[in-house]
Amino acid sequence: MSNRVFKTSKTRLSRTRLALAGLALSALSMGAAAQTKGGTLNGIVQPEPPTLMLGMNQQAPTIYVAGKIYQSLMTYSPDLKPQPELAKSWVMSADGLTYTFELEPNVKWHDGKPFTAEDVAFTVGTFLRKTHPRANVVLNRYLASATALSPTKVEFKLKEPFGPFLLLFEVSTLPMVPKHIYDGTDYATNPANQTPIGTGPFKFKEWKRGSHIHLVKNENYWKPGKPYLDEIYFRVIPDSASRALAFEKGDVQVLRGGDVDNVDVRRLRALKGVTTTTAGWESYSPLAFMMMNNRKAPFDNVKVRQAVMHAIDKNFISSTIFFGLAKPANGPLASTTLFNDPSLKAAPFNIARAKELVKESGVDLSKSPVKILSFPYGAQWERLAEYVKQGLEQVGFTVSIEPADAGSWAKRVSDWDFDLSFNFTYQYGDPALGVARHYLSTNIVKGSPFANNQGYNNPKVDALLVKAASSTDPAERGKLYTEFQKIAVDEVANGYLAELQFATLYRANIKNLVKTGIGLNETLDDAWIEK
Amino acid sequence: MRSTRACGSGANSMGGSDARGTPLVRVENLSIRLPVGGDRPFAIEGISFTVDPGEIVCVVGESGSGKSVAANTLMGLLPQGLKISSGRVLLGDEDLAQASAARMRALRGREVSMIFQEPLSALNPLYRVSDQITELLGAHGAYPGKAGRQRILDLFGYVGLPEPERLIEAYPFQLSGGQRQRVVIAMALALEPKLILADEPTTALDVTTQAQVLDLLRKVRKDLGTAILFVTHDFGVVADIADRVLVMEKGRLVEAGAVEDVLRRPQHSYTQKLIGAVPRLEPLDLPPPGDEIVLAAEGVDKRFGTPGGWFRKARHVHAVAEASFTVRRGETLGIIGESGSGKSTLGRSIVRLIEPDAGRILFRGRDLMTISSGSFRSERKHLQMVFQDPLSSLNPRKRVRAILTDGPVAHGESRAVAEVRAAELIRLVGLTPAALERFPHEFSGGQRQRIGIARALMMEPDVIVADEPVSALDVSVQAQVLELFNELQQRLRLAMVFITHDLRVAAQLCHTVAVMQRGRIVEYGPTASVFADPQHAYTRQLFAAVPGKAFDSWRK
Amino acid sequence: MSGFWKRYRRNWGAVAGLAILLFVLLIALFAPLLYPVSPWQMSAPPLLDPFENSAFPLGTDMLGRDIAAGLVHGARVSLLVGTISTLCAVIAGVGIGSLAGYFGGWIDDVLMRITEFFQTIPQLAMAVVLVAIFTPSLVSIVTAIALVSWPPVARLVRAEVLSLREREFVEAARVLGRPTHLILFDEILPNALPPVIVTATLMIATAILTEAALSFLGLGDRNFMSWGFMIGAARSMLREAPWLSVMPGVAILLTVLAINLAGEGLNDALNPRLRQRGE
Amino acid sequence: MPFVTFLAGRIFKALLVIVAIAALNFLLIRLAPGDPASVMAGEAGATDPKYVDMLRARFGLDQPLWKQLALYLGQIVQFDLGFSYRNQVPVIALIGERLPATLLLMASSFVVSLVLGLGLGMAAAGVRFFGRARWLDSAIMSIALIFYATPLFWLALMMVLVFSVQLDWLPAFGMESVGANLKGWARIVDIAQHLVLPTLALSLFFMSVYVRLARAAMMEVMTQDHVRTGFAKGLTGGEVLRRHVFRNALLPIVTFAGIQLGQVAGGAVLIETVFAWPGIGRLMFDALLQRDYQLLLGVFLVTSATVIFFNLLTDIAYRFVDPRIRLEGGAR
Repeated sequence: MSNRVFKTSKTRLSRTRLALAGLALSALSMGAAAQTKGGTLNGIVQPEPPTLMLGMNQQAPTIYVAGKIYQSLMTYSPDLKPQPELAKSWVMSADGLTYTFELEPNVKWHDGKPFTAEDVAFTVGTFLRKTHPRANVVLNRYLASATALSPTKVEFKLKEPFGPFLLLFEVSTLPMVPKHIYDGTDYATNPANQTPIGTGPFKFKEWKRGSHIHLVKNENYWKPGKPYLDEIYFRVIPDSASRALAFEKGDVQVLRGGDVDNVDVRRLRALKGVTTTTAGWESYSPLAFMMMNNRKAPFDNVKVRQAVMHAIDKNFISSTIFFGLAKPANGPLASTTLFNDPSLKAAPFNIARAKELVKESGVDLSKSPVKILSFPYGAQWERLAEYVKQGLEQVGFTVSIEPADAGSWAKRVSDWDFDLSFNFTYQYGDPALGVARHYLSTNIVKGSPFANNQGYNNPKVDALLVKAASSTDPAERGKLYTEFQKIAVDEVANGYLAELQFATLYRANIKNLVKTGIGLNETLDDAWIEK
Repeated sequence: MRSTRACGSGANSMGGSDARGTPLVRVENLSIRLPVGGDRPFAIEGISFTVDPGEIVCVVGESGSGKSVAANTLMGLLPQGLKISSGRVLLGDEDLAQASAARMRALRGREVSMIFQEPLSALNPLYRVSDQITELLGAHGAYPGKAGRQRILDLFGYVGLPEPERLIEAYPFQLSGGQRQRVVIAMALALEPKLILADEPTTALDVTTQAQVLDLLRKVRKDLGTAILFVTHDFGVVADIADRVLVMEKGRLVEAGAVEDVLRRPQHSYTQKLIGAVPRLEPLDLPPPGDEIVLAAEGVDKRFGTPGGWFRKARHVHAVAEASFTVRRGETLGIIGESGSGKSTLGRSIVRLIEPDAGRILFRGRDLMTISSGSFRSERKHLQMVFQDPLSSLNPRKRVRAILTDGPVAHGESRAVAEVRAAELIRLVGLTPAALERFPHEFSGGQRQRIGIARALMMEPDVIVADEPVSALDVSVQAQVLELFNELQQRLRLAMVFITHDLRVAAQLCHTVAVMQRGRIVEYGPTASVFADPQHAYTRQLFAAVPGKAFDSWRK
Repeated sequence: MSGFWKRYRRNWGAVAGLAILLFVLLIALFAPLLYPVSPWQMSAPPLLDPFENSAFPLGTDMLGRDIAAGLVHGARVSLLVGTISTLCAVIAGVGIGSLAGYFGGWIDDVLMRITEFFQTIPQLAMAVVLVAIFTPSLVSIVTAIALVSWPPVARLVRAEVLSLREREFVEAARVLGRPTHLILFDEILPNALPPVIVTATLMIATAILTEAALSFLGLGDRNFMSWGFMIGAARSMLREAPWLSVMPGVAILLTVLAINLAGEGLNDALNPRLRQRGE
Repeated sequence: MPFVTFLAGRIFKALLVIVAIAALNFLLIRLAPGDPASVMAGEAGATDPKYVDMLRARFGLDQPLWKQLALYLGQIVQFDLGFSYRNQVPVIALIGERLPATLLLMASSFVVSLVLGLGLGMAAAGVRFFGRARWLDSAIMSIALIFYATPLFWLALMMVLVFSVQLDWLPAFGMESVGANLKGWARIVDIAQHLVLPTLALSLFFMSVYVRLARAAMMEVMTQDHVRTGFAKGLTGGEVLRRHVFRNALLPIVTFAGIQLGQVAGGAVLIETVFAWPGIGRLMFDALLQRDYQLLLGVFLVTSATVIFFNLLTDIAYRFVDPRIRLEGGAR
């Protein structure tokens, strides 16, 4: 069977290649390097995003597609060092309160208007403060002003020092939006939201809802000779197995992490001519954890929470449930991010110890049945719920699973109406950006599923996190975060399960696809398809 | 083989008189086997007969006698599962039993055609009547093009359909029963076949329409010389139309002969029984009723209609118009009329199965229309009904015991007491107490009707309304049930309202009769005087249409 | 009754259907004895092939759960959801249909408008919405299936009652002065039941399919192993381990087929006249 | 009843039903936990509850329920289906984009199931009618029964497995080859290829219903007198079958055809999921999961309107097939 499949995909591919060759001939040769110009890249967007206006919506699929249209001032290397993008260079003042950016000249919006420091000042100082549900928290807290000093120079003043400020200029956090289109309008209903206008290498062409999104090359892109690709299609395929099949048959050439179930990744990566990488997620470093509602019995007892961590086998979760595309987590910070303490040890899988802890806690488990609120984002999360149920039952918990769709899950987690549920969140390169939100007692607020929903409250942790955020000294920050990690693991502030490794699968003839710490969310102006 | 007059040796063959030359049809020793599991091995067993050109031969018998099968054989249209097992069916010199399917198709409609019992179901409801005849013409390649339409117009004119130009465009459901049967006859005549098979062609029709159709068939025979094999259960019709009669019983031909011979001097005991059971048209001398008026209707009026909606107009039919009558203890009132005359509506209004719109119904002096529903229930107990269809009037899922006792129990009697009376009554109506344990489908039609009567009697009624209680029964059973009615009435001094379309039945049972036409009682009086000297034109028309008056004169 | 069985026996398909159905029923009844351990228990290495290990004759799924145990316990859910939802739908349908049919007039009008209303929304779509709204659980699934499947029963019963109401034995009961509720429940309804029973049988089959479809869309009760859930869960493994979805699929197919065959047999046996005409 | 009055009456009633459906669905959907604001916040990883409140206010979800309902019904009456919260596009545009795909799938599966179903059903009844080759009848009925009992989504999966994966005959999903930029005839062929599997998967169930229905109806008609009349006229068996049996058996088939057309719109959820068909069923399911109320209501409204429309069409078809209804306006 696999033989047969292989042959199939090969013939399909060669057909595509023929077509590409034709396109390449007609394109002007730039002479430089070995990069081939032209060609179509087919990817998948899953689920279909609500909009492509990146300043208004930052869901994963939106970022993926709109990351080709919009740009921010910087991008980040795999070790999370800022790299120039729309900003050529930047300077931080000694007190850590003023940042000045020198912008690329000659950048034009897709509608032909020039991109200037006014746009940056408007975007960061006005627009995103209103529309960005994650960045607005940071901006409103730390940003005093954003000013255009000249058409290519912009200055940010902070109210107090903020360590990870330079990590903010990633395209999904601070995407630049055109002032001349949005200034003074109702952002939500601006008609341009349907036809996004950015500075990126690809322009919006067409969106057939339920079918595909079509982007085409921006001929006036500010990086000369780029992009190499002519066009990109993002296809909408609601069923996971069908998405795997699409890749297998060569209809799409790139699979992003999460596009197909991990079981299919295992199969597809073994196909000939397929390249796999788990790189390109360093900025996000998604970490899966279990939220136990600290307000309610039995999880108000720290020993019960510790027992839970002994009752489940993180290795089994990583190897079987996530099919090897995960790594057991040792704490709240992913090992691919800054400040992770590698010496930290997670609780070992030990049912006997779990039972002991339950006994020590003095909690009568039969009086506190546990409901697992399932996490509605794919098969492996369902398996995870089933697995955790089994594990807890062996320790003596009474467990049932409550199914939920995305709406109910978000609602109930936001309203703290759960016993135990799962979640995974991006870390955004720095604990102050992606991690602290889950542990600060000031963030015990209803209304968002990505706050401190489990209700963890420790003043010492609060102090550590606040101090670390305001510091601009990496060494000091590292010490503070190490202490935080120890407490969070000891007290099971959350049940850390796994660092998810999202695998990018692509056909081997596609080059320069994953280059930075934001991977496929990158503009792809460097990517090209080999003849 | 039964010994009958005019039997050939060996087989019971009965031929027409040889004087008229070669017979058109010769059926010789025909047997048709029934599928395994039937109530007898043969549908038809060893019958032989002939039909001469231009002759009308009636096949008479009760239901299940095989008379229809005999007719269908001549068309080669036996129901699936039936096959000719022996014998010959000769049309001229050709044995239809051996004919190919194509040959049979060529004969059907051209040489032999057929008239069915139910003219509505015999016509395809989705096609215009003209299309259905055109189809027949087309199948035989006759009267192509415009000639076809002219032919149909001629035929419609011939069979007496009014306004042929208009009717030709009609769908079957737009025609009256009589018109439909004329259309069917017109279709049968379209290619002037030598033989027409008529399977109970008038049974579904009213008596006046029946008389017209019989006239038409006689005219066809006279004008066209067509032979007609006429299947019927009605000796009156036989007497009116037949040249010769074949009597069938359980698949066998028991008697045959010229109509007058057979009807005057039936030889076979079965024929004698059948003929004896036909009620006479002259009123019987009944014991006189009492004086007390038990039931009176005054000005009963009922309209049916579909109420108007937002987008359609209301429609009304005046079903009963100001009907009035009285019934005394021990008296039977016959309500006579054709279908649609409102007689059933009147009967149901009396027991308030239908709510009349106006008028009074006085039962033992109290107006049923104005008393409360509570006291009506206790009055209703004494006002009972016997229904037409003996099968549908008994709940198939209940044992007879429950059927009889449910009524009294509903009025507060104990089940045990009611059961004692049920055992008595079941004997009274001529069944054994064992019947109480059985279900309705285990009984014959006549027995079921006896159970229906017993059910009414369980309530110890003063009045019984009987709605066509014998019309669904074979003639011999009908006679027994009528006998039972007479006997019960005399014994229990019941007042009875007896609804019937059959003047002969009315003559046997009724002290007085009310004749209804289009919802109105047009004539009302003692049976003897109405029968002797009908006053109203419609009544006279009814009497004129009663078939078999010759038969009555032969029986005197 | 013996006549019923004799007629039923004539249809060999119906007999085969009944046999399969009884088999499934027995398995469902004795599931806790056959597989006392929960079907969710991960008791073996994941993805054992069928017939590879005699302790797990049908193999194991992606978490090492016994497929055979899943099938056996799934039979319980399928039959349970099928019968209970049908029962609810039949009770509702019979109630509404008989009231509408017997009383007619504005009662009939109102009830039939409601029925039409329910029929206007596509069935599966409505079931999906209802289950999603009340959060998936056996109760909400049964309720949703019952809610979308009663209208045909109501229409059938109404039609039967309408025709039976005009039958003379019902008129006879009225003339005898039997009270209305007895006329409806003692005289009319028993006679309307045979077609309802046949319809109900077929509805069980449809309900099983609907439950499976809901589970497939991720709207099943996650605390009970059901066949639809097994197919839904195995969907992502379609290429790696097709037997994971083939086996519960075949189980559904066979059960639904069996119920249909039995239903047809029941129809023939309950309506002997129809059968004869049909022949 | 004259046709125009009939039509006017029916359309008026239909409009009432649609408004009633809108109101009921509106209230029903509000029983679901969660709302579009919380779903969108959840998907966006929003940390700020104020943001959710802002969304809620923007969608008007902070108003009392009755006010929202009144507003919504007001919209509906003006044929305005509202604005999709999540997609930030008018609902009518979203539906308009997706409806053609569903209609295409619906039409093709309707035709296929009807043609196959009637053909096989007639064949089955026909061999009984002529009393030969009964095995054919049994074979057809068995096939029909098996497809009747097969879960739709499972059949679809198996068909993908066999025809796309193993044999590679047909595309497994989607409505057309994206990016191929096909024009004219080539595009039609391309879409047709994509249409085959979903159409088959959807048709086979309905086909089996038609087979059973057509056969039963024809067997019923065969016992009627006018069929005997047909033979008595000297027509051949085939002519009788065609003109008298089949035409009279059409009524129940027309009834079911109306039901099928109505139900396909909803039943397509499963097929559209498996085959990634960009239709309205999937749109509905996504809208449901995302609590995109206006969109969900809009889809419901459109599917209900479709059902009602096809009911109306059925009634007109009745009038066409059966003169008794056409000329008397009698009830069915």
